[in-house]
Amino acid sequence: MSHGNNNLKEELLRISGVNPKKCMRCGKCSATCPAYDEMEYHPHQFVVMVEEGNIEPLLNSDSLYKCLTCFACVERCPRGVEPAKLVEAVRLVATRRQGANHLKPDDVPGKLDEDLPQQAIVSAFRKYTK
Amino acid sequence: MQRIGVFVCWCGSNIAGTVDVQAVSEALKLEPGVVFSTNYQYMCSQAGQQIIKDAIKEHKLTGIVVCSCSPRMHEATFRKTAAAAGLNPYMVEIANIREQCSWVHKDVPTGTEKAIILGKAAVAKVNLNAPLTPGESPVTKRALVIGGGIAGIQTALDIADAGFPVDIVEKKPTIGGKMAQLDKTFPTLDCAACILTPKMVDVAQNEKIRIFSYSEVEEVKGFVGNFDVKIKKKARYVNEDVCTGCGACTEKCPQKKVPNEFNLGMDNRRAIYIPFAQAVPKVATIDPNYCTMLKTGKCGVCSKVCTAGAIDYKQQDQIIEEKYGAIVVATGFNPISMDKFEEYAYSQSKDVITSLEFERLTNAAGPTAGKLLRPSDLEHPHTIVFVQCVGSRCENCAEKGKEYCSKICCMYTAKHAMLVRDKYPDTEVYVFYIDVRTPGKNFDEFYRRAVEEYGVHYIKGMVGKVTPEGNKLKVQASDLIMNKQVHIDADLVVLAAAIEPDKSARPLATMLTASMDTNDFFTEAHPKLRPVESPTAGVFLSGACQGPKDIPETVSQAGAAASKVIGLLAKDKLTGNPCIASPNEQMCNGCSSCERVCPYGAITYVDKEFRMPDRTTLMRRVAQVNPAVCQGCGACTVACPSGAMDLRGFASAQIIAEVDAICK
Amino acid sequence: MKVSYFPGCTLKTKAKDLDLYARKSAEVLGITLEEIENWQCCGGVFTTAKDEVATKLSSVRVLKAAKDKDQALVTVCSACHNVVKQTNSAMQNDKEFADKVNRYMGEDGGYDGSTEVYHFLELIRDVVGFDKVKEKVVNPLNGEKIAAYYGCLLLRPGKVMQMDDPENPTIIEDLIRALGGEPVIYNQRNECCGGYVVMEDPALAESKSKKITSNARSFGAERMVTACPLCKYNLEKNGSDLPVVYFTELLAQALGVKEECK
Amino acid sequence: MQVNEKKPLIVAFCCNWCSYAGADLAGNNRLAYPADVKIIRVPCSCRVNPMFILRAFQRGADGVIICGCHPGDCHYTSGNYFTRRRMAMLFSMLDYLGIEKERTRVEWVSAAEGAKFAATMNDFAEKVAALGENKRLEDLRCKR
Repeated sequence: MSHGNNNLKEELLRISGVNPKKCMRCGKCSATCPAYDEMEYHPHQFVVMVEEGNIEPLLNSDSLYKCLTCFACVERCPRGVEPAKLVEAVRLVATRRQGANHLKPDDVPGKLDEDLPQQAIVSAFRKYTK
Repeated sequence: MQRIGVFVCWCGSNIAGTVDVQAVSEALKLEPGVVFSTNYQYMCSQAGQQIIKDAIKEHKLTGIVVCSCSPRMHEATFRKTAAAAGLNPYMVEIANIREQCSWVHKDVPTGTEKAIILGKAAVAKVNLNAPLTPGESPVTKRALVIGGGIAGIQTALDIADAGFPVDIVEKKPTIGGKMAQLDKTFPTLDCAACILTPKMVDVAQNEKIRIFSYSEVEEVKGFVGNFDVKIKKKARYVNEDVCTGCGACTEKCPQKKVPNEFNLGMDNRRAIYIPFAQAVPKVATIDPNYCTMLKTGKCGVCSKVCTAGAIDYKQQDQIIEEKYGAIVVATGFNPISMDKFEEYAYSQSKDVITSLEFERLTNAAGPTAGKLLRPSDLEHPHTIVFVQCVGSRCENCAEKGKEYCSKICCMYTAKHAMLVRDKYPDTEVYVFYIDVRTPGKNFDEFYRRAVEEYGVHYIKGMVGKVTPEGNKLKVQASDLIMNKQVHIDADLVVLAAAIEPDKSARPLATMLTASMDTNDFFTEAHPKLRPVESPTAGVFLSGACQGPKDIPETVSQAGAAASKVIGLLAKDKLTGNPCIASPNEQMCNGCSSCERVCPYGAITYVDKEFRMPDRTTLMRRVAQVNPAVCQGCGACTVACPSGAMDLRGFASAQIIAEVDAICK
Repeated sequence: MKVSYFPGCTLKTKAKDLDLYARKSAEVLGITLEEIENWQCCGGVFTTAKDEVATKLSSVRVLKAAKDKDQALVTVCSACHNVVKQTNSAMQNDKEFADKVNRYMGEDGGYDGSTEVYHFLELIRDVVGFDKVKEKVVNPLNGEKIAAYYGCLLLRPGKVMQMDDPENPTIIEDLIRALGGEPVIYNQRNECCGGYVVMEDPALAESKSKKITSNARSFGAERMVTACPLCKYNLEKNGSDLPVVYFTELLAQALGVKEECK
Repeated sequence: MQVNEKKPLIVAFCCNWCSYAGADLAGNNRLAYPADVKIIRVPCSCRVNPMFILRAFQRGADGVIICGCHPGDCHYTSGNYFTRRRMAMLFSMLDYLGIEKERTRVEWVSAAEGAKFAATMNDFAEKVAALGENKRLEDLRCKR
């Protein structure tokens, strides 16, 4: 059953290089995810929903910005599905839309403290901005 | 000139769906030598075979081509058909137009075109076939069983029961295998020892059975009916015939800190030991890695306490040579190492254990005398988490885990969970599963009882991380039904480790030239129709060495393997394979090239007298092939510089005719 | 031995210690770190998107600079190491990506992924050897209980990083042992501290960091070491009651060159 | 690139114990590969005389592939080792004669590797097709 947006799905699979069909629905990605409780959609749901083409809810979800990119799900997935890459692809598709930058330069000064390494700012821009 | 008949099979729609069988039989009718060509729905059926028999008689056929499924499937069938009609069975060739044509190609024109070409190649080959008569070889009426677990035990008992002598080679000091380590068995909850140990005693007492324990197969030569095997009996430094198994030595040995492998290292044994009370043979063994006497020459306590005088520090490995007619592989399995699954903290906490370790923890003869206590502090655990599929069903099999389902874990985990709840109702038991697989008699009922009657919490989802903290194991897992991440503070975590073939299986397979799959399970001669035979004649498979199996399946396969062995040993003579090498003595110049490449030593040289054109005679050295030893690989035919050596049934001229037919 | 060295931007500002201690210790261990000229920021994150090329170019230039000198490339910061190593692996294994990159590289010439990338820890383990480090120790750590914090970037994805067993690493523990300390093995040492979301979601970062420090403390750690400025900041900011230092500081301390760095 | 419409002609020699069974398994699993591949069954890959391969090229074959058991797994213990050495020699000679390296191949396919068999044949057929027709050794006298 594939009822969703197939163009978008193809794009996500191309960007991420992930094959969601390999997933056997064991949930280990979500079991291992340190940001699980913050997420509306969990890593295993990203895999299933992308496979079904049910992608809009993901694009509009805050879950995209809760993923820590820690790769625990990639490391521990028994089927080599690499959910984090899929999350990243969805996030990119979202931020690449015009005016959809998640982090605005004007927001940055308010978030700084004296000790914050600039690495945090650089990576936040890389992750949340296009 | 041959008179060839061509028989094209439809195989229902299997072939006829993609190949125009009528066109094939018509096209092949035009080939040289073909005098008759037809097609029929099922050539292998009685009616189909009758068509072949009738045609052989009616058209005085000297050779036939059957265009059908793989020769691996029905070559033997059609050879018998030919023989029944008075035609030499080796005048039959099969064109494989099913597995290698209709099943792999999609459209009819392509399939038909290829089927015709394959048929032409077969016709070209038959044109050059010659009748062959197989030689005969005697059968040594003794069987070898490699592995002394429940599979090997059952096979040996069944063979011995039919009156044939059997030897069991077991690398451990005792037979019994994994089953001896189990506590209860699913789904009946029989005590494993209560049903296994009587069988072990039967083996020990059976006059037809010899046990070579603490021994390994070193070398296998020969072929079906005539295997020559070298068995290495490792030095156990105890005279088996004298030792009474009293155990005095094992109590007095001062070296107490040897990890006890029978209890998976959860307690210690002495350097001289009897693995468990019901061991067969019940004799002591000295572990040379720990024995002070063997390492430093100082101690000798066991020798002093042994009233039978059985200790022999000078004992050497011994090689036993024996002939066998049949070999049964029953090398079994092991749980995989948990090294690559450190997210479960196996090496970081004593309270994370494998299921086999759990068996020992609940076994009355185990390290805790059957009381369920956690290994770290010997406290009673109140919360236990079972994790299924650890290392099973993994994608990248080489690095981490196995691709297959280990089959037995769902059921033994249900058993463990149920037994815990039964004995210790104050304990909460969680089982994390991906799927619960219960396809066996009374299996699903058993699993449901665990849930419904015993209140085991089954949660669909995997455990992602186990973190030891304080005296708790923090388990982080997902509950896919609730769409929640769950956190459980557990006292004990039990990992259902995947199982894999024993490591000794791979070198053994090489010795036996028996094939293995990519997971090192032995492959069977046919996955459905010959499940207990290996593709190598005379080698049979029993138990988990062929694939994951539970005890009832293992026992039934063991019996089946035994019946195949009995069928073989009941024969006085075996008909050999007539497709063997044969030299043209006129062309042979005795150069020994063929002898050097023959893996079987089947080629020898004789001096033979030849008549020359000028009526003189000349003595020449020429090759001779021993038909009972040659297996027909053909290595010699290519090595022969003068082209004197040829292979019957696969002659150079025949293969070239096939090449020509294909390349037209 | 001379190697190319990529410090990365944070090591020039907030994490000067990490850099200085590394350079001094390297000298003692017989390694010269030659800083790459005109290096640029690695980008902070390796995006796994196959169509992101431009963001990875600065790393490719660094790799190429090392290659031009025929030297191995060494990094100290976990984040830089992760980005550079993943980029290098993509250059080796993803031909389509490599072709695109090399078209961008223009007159700089192409790069084939052949530079060897070491984290400073790997250099110590594989080139120097922990035995040799042990010989050079003048101020042993006297059995101090030290918890190594790996975080995610050093180890994952394990297939690419290939530094150590991603679930049960030993490299920092082995270093601690060589320096005379007693490593504390705790299970959260390879879990994420939430560093990347420290601006986005400080609360999440805090809860992750607390989990790690509390786990380390429960195993009796007296100090924590890390290789990542972001992890250090995050653990400290979120109230770790254990001091957090860079592994290079530990190294410099044991090798007796810590004071020279001040 | 390929303009030649003629289908390539590929002869595959498969040992009876591993690769032929692997091909059967590919069939059982319905794993498609081009019909250009025609299999000749031999008891062991070591039965393949270099002469057979030359003959195939003479007769207009565009590619020849020899499949046997994996090294160490030969049903006859050591046959595939002979194959490996013999074919290395033959292929380098063929290369010298101008038969491109891609037209010849030795591949180990076990009885369990139906998927590998199909994948190998697809890959080999594709590479051979890309090279176009093989005229180098073709003996026109053999043409009908």
